Amino acid sequence: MSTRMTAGRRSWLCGLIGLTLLMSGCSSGASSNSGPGAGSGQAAGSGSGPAAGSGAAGATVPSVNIALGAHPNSLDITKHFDAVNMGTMSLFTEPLERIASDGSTTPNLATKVAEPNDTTIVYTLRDDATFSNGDPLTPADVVWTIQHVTDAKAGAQTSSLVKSVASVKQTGDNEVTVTLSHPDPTVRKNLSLVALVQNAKFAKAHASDLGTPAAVPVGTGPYQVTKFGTEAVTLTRNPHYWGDKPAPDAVTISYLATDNTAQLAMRSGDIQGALVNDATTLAQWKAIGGSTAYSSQALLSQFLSLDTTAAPFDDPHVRKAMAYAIDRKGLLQAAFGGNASLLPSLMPVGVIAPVAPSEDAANSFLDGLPAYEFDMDKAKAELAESSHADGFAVTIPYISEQPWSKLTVLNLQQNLKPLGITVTPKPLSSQEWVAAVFGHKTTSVWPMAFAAATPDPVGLGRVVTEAAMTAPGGYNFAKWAPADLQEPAETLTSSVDKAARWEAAQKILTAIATEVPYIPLFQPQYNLVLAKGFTFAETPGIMEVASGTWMNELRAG
Amino acid sequence: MTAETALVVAPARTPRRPSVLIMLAFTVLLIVAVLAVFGQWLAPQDPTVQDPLLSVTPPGDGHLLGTDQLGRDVFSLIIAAARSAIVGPVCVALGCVLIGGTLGMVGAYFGGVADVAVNRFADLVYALPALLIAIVVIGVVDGGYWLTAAILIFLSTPYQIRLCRSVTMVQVRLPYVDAARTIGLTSRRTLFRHILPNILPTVVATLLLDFVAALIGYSALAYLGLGVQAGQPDWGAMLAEGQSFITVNPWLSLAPAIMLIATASSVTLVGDWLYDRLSSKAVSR
Amino acid sequence: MTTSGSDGEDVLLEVEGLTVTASKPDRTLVRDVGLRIGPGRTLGVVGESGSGKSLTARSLVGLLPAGLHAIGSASFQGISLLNAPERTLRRLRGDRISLLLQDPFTMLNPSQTIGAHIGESLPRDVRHDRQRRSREIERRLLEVGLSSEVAQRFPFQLSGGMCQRVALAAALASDPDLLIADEPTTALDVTTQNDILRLLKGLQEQRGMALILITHDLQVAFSVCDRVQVMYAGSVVEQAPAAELMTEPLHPYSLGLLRSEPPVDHYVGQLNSIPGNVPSPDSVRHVCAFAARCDWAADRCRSARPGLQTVRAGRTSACARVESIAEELRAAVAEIEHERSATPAPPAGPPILTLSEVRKSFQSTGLLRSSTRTVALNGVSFTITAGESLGLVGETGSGKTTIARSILGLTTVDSGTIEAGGLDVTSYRRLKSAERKRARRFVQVVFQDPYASLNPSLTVGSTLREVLALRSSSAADDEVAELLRQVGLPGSYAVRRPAALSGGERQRVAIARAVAMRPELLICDEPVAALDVSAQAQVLELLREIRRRHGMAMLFITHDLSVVRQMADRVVVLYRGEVVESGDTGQVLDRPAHVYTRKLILAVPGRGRRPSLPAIEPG
Amino acid sequence: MQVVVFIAKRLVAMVVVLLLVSLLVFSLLMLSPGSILATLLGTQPTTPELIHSLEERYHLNDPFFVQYWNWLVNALHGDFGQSIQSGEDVTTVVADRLPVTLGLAGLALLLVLVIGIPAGMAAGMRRGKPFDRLVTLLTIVGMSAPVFTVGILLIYVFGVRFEIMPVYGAGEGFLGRIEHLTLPAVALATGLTALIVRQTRAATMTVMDQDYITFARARGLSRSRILIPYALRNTALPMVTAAGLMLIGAISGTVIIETVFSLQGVGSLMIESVQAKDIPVVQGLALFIAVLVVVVNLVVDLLALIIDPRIRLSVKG
Repeated sequence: MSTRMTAGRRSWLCGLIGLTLLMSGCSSGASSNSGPGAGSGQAAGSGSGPAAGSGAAGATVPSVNIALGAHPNSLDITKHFDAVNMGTMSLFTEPLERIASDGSTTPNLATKVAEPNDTTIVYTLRDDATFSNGDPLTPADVVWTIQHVTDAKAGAQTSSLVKSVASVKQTGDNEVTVTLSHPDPTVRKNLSLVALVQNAKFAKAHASDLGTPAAVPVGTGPYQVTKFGTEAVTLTRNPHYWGDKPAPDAVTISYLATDNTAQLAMRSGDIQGALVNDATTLAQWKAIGGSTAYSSQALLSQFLSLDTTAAPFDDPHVRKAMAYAIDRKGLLQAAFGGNASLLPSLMPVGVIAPVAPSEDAANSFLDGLPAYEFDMDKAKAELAESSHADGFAVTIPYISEQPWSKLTVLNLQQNLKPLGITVTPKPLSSQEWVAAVFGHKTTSVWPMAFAAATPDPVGLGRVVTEAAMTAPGGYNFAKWAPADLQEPAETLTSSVDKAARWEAAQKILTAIATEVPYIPLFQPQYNLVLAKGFTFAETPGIMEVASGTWMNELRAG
Repeated sequence: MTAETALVVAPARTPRRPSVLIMLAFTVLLIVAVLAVFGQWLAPQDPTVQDPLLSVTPPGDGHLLGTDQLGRDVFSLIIAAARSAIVGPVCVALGCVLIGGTLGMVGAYFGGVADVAVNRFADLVYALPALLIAIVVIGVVDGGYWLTAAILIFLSTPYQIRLCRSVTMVQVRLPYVDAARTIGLTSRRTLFRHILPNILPTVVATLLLDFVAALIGYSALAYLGLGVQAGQPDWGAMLAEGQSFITVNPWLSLAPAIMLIATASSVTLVGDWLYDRLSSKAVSR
Repeated sequence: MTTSGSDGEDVLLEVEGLTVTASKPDRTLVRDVGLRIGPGRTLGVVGESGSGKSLTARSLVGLLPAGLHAIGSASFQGISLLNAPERTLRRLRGDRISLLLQDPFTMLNPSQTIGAHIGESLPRDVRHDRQRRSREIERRLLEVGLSSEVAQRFPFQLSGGMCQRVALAAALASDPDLLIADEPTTALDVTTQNDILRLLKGLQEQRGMALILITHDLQVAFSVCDRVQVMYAGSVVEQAPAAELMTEPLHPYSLGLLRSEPPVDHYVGQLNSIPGNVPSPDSVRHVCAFAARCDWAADRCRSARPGLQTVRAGRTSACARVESIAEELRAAVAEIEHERSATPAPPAGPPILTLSEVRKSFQSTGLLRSSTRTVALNGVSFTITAGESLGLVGETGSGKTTIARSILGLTTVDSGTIEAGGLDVTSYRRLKSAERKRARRFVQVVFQDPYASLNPSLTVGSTLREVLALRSSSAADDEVAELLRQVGLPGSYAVRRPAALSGGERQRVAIARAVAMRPELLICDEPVAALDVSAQAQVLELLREIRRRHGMAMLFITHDLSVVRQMADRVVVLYRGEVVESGDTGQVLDRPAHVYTRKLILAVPGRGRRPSLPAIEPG
Repeated sequence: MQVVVFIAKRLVAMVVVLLLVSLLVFSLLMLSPGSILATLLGTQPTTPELIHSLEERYHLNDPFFVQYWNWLVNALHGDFGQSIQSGEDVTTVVADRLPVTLGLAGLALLLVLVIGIPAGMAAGMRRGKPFDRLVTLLTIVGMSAPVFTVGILLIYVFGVRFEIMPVYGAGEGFLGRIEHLTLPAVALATGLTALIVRQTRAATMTVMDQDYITFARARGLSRSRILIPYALRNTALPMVTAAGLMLIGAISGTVIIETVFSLQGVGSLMIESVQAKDIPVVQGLALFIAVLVVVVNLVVDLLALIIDPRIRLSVKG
């Protein structure tokens, strides 16, 4: 069912962060080299530029109201695991370590993290952290939290990310030891993402309704929740907070479903900041007097996958004809108002650059790949060469909450009509879309969007190796697994040799570009807008947004 | 919302000669009808031609009402969408009147278990927020344009049944029906030759009101993203799309809103007028 | 205060040149009507439907339906009534002039108690004192013959007669000087009608109140009023003291009305009637309205509209030839009395219809209550022999119509048997289709309401052709014309729709439809009850003729004893679903055995042409 | 007392309706594509273990009727379950959203009554006059205009063009709420007002044509006497019936209006929950709406008892 109700921001972010985690999930077993920061921040807008300096500034801000797309169903991460919720939860609960946008980690509630062997992680906790209810942080709280997020039996949505965790024990006054069932180079990062430490005593007392307005988890974060309503979450300072105080005394996260209403709210001064959902509206946001927009490339790929095992897309000419028939430049304007980039290959450059000799080398490689610029003559020619020269009929689904997919399908429908190809657009809600992806019930043409949490092309390996029909949660939507790519794929997922991995990545991307099982489309950016009188000390990256630390960068001025 | 309430409360007085207003309503209907049939040839530009680089522009050169998100001409889309606005509701209205009319007449004439069953069904549907049911059902079964028509017929037929049943009931009690029975006419002949012509005026008037109800239902569903295929020009869907761009090109949402209101009001006006005329004719024997 | 008229008599209300017009479309409904009544006097306004009598009454109290306007002058105790401001009228209404309407059931507010109806009309000081108020309500109820408990009841809990009494009490609550009663008894059963008329007359005399009684029934007017004025097609045609009009009408239309009433006390060989139909006021703007139907019409009648002229003191007439035909008119009235014919001998033959121990009850389910059963027929038995005409008499709810519908198979009785033409037709459903066809041909029916018994969407021709086609496969147009001719209509009527026909004409078509089947038994269910007096006689005479020609048997259902006298060989009297008396018409009507029959006969207005009302013991 | 019997009967019928509705919704949701699992899993990759535990926990593998029965038994104990999405009690979820919807509905109803009934009566009494013709035309437009078109026009005029009214959210505090809900309420009330005006006008016209009004006027009763115990009292019955039907119809309108104005009410909750296959919430809402409908009908019948002595007295026998 597709309705306007949830059209909007929530699912964009849902897709973003969900699939970010998805990619980090599939990078298990691979070495995680931190690459250069994904998307270096860039500020743009009509307001004054970002103020210099980092850390907490002296001046506090009485209260800010930030608009997000939709309200969280639950403030318990195991019940609702997505960007909206993460952003909100991170304001009052904290992880053991923080990850930056470049993949590096910094200590937080844990002052020291040691990995004595491949299957053991030892966290040493800070001794000055206090929960908002006054209880001091104890190892028991951390143990409970890790058990909570890894508890698959209880249906924790986070559990699959940290399934390698075998046991958690308190091993000292300030020490917690996590034992893994097998070596897993991603689990530490994943834990730092999902293990938002809660007060165990409170949580145990509210086992059944934890996360509801009646039992909002108690954390050690800079804020505490004073009201969890259907339209907003209100937070005030945690008086016991151990770290540097963020600028705002109070934060309200309002959930405004459409950019329109959010814009009107900012115009009237009701909100001071917003995460832009629909990039086409960025110009309107900027037009709000005194506002500043902050944009950053996301590590997100949006593309179409074509089922290479069934007619008509088992014919490479048909696939190429499809690729030629999409007016990607035009759609970039229509779907994003120009506030996004074309995706040169299946992965954005930020994802493959870490294994390349240099970012320039990566770029020049991508430039050399066969491109499929919008050209109906070529499309016609390709189709004429195929076994379906007279055309065919196909139903292409789109995700109703994601305009780019709808507009792409409509564009294909229009452009392919003269070639005798009848396209029937079929709306899917993102819920249906996700269900179909995980249930492996995708159709022959399928809109996809996924992103990498860590800048590493490890996901490419799975894209070409997974037997699509048998692996739930796999990514080989095109059902395309050429024999000669199996070895490079193996190299990509298991080797530590950067050069070999670069070669493998090139091989796979070249094959994808030639065979076109996937048609790369767009790489979006995320956009934060601050109202007049507010700036960021430093443009927050995607991880800062997800972890809520961006609040630390907020300045009045 | 429903044909019946509208009819029951319709003023049955003072036969009006077509006023300026009625002529205006007829004109609007004529225009919409012409657009529905010949729209694709009348549109100044091909409504399907996309120019994504010209995404959402206000009225300006070459685009009387600006463009939509894919750079299509809004004016031409409005014209092309007349078909979607008319065809489905016409089918719903016809289906409703045919099915509901037959069931209502037969129920009123024969009575019995079938009548009671149909009536209970009508009771149930009366007690339901019809549009809400349509939203749930169409959303859940992933219905297209024609399935939507079927569901709307299903949900609005009870009103038609009730109406036809009550007007037939009035006729059945009249001695001319008894007379037809006493001379030994078959039930079918009595129903269709004697009763039908006498309730036909009401039925025709309800047809128009059913159309309005269906138009409103269809467009509401389309506004919610249901029932109309993506890419098919449709006023309700355009309005929904345009709402996000109301500050950039208000016409993207205002134009379909105005068309919907004008069309629905005109049909209601004509239906009202027709009902007045027909019923006052019936009164002045 | 009263004013004196030109002749020195006290005048309470004087109306001159009253004309009522409708805008959209422009029509005149009442033209140039004059009227005068003195305090404590009674005036009857008599006319058929469309004569404008009710509109005249309504215009006097300023309650014309929307879209109608009155001009002319009407002076009530010196106050001009027409176009007076609503405030003036409201003060007059109730206090000085009151209006009583026809239908007792619709006249009262359904959601208000009887007491409230009377209470709200009482004078202000009484109204606001609870004790005086309830005492007064009790007194008023008593005055109209109702007990004080009635005050707590709602209108729907009362019978029609009781409602009319309540309405009367309410109308008189502020003790008006003039009461206008618009057909106050038409909707009532004949016995009740008599009671109400006596009450009305009694109250009028007691209070010394003036009364304008509007009615279509001359005998009703004679029984209550001092003076009567006759209206026709929107105009007054004659004014006279009641006693004089009865014996010496000075207008051919008045005579026509008198002659059209079938007498209750003897059989008449040839029923008199006025030929033709009532014209619309606008179509006779420049001629004598009655000229087209008048035996005495001359050229001068068709060249100008004659005005009302005084013939002699207290007598006016709108007949242009009144001087020359007055003698003839008087002679014609005298003739009515002597027009006695011997009752035709009833034919003797085998029974063709037998009802034995027929019972039927109806179940009514209210919104909330459990169902209640009403017994309509409680063991009714009678027979009709071939060629015989049987009158079925009874008041509302006596079960007459249920009997007709049972015989016709339109309803099925609970028990007992009905045998018609040798077939057991107790249940039509159980008949084989050939038998059912035979039964349908055996018995046909003419219904009461001429407006609804013909399908408005079919032409007269197609209605008749349909029947002919059922009887024989080849129905020709000339057969339709022949049928129409038989019922006295021109063949050209075949292409008309019922809407273009008058009530009497429609009833003729309905008769033609029934006759077309050549039934052996014709059921006439109150065939003339909804018709004007002049058309009544035409239709009755037509039915007699049809019966003579085809020799069919008749079941004649009516509440009107004079109709029974003229139409039936034998009479069956029904009372609450039971046969209380039956026998030859003459015997039953002249020497009634059952108390109910007696009561029916005594209640006939103008019975025996005695001007005063008979005293009847209630019960 | 027969009134008690009547209400008892109605309550029994109500239970039957509620059972039917819940069964219908339950089966509809079970039949629909997508799955509860997908909602439970969020956007995360699955493991067979996780799926198994979820299936176990939510009894997803039980036969249909067992699932329905479990739900029903719990519901009878007042436990409508927890939202699959949030884990909150369904009653709490609904209760959270209710104030906005009730505020919207209440404000709209107020507008309908305050404007609709007087306008309808006035028009009915001035039949054919310019005022009546104007009202008639307005009602035709009002009842023909789909609720969301009215909403969008209001948003454009008041929110975008002149920027004088808030057009999003439900507002804080009493005054804020009224300010925020005014436009949505006007949009919702437009069609309903048109209908009630038409009903009132027709009922008034019918009543004003009755003999008892003529008779009352003929007795010189005062204007107010004729207006209230005569005209209003007797038009009340058809109007109450119509108002009942309209209230039910208004539920659909609320859903759309909450969407148009991005209000977090019960209507938008319904849509969200249907989408997420949050069966306990949808079931709870469906029942809530069904109860509302049945209660409205019951109230209409009871009002009819009060208004119309014919019905009332036949109850007493």
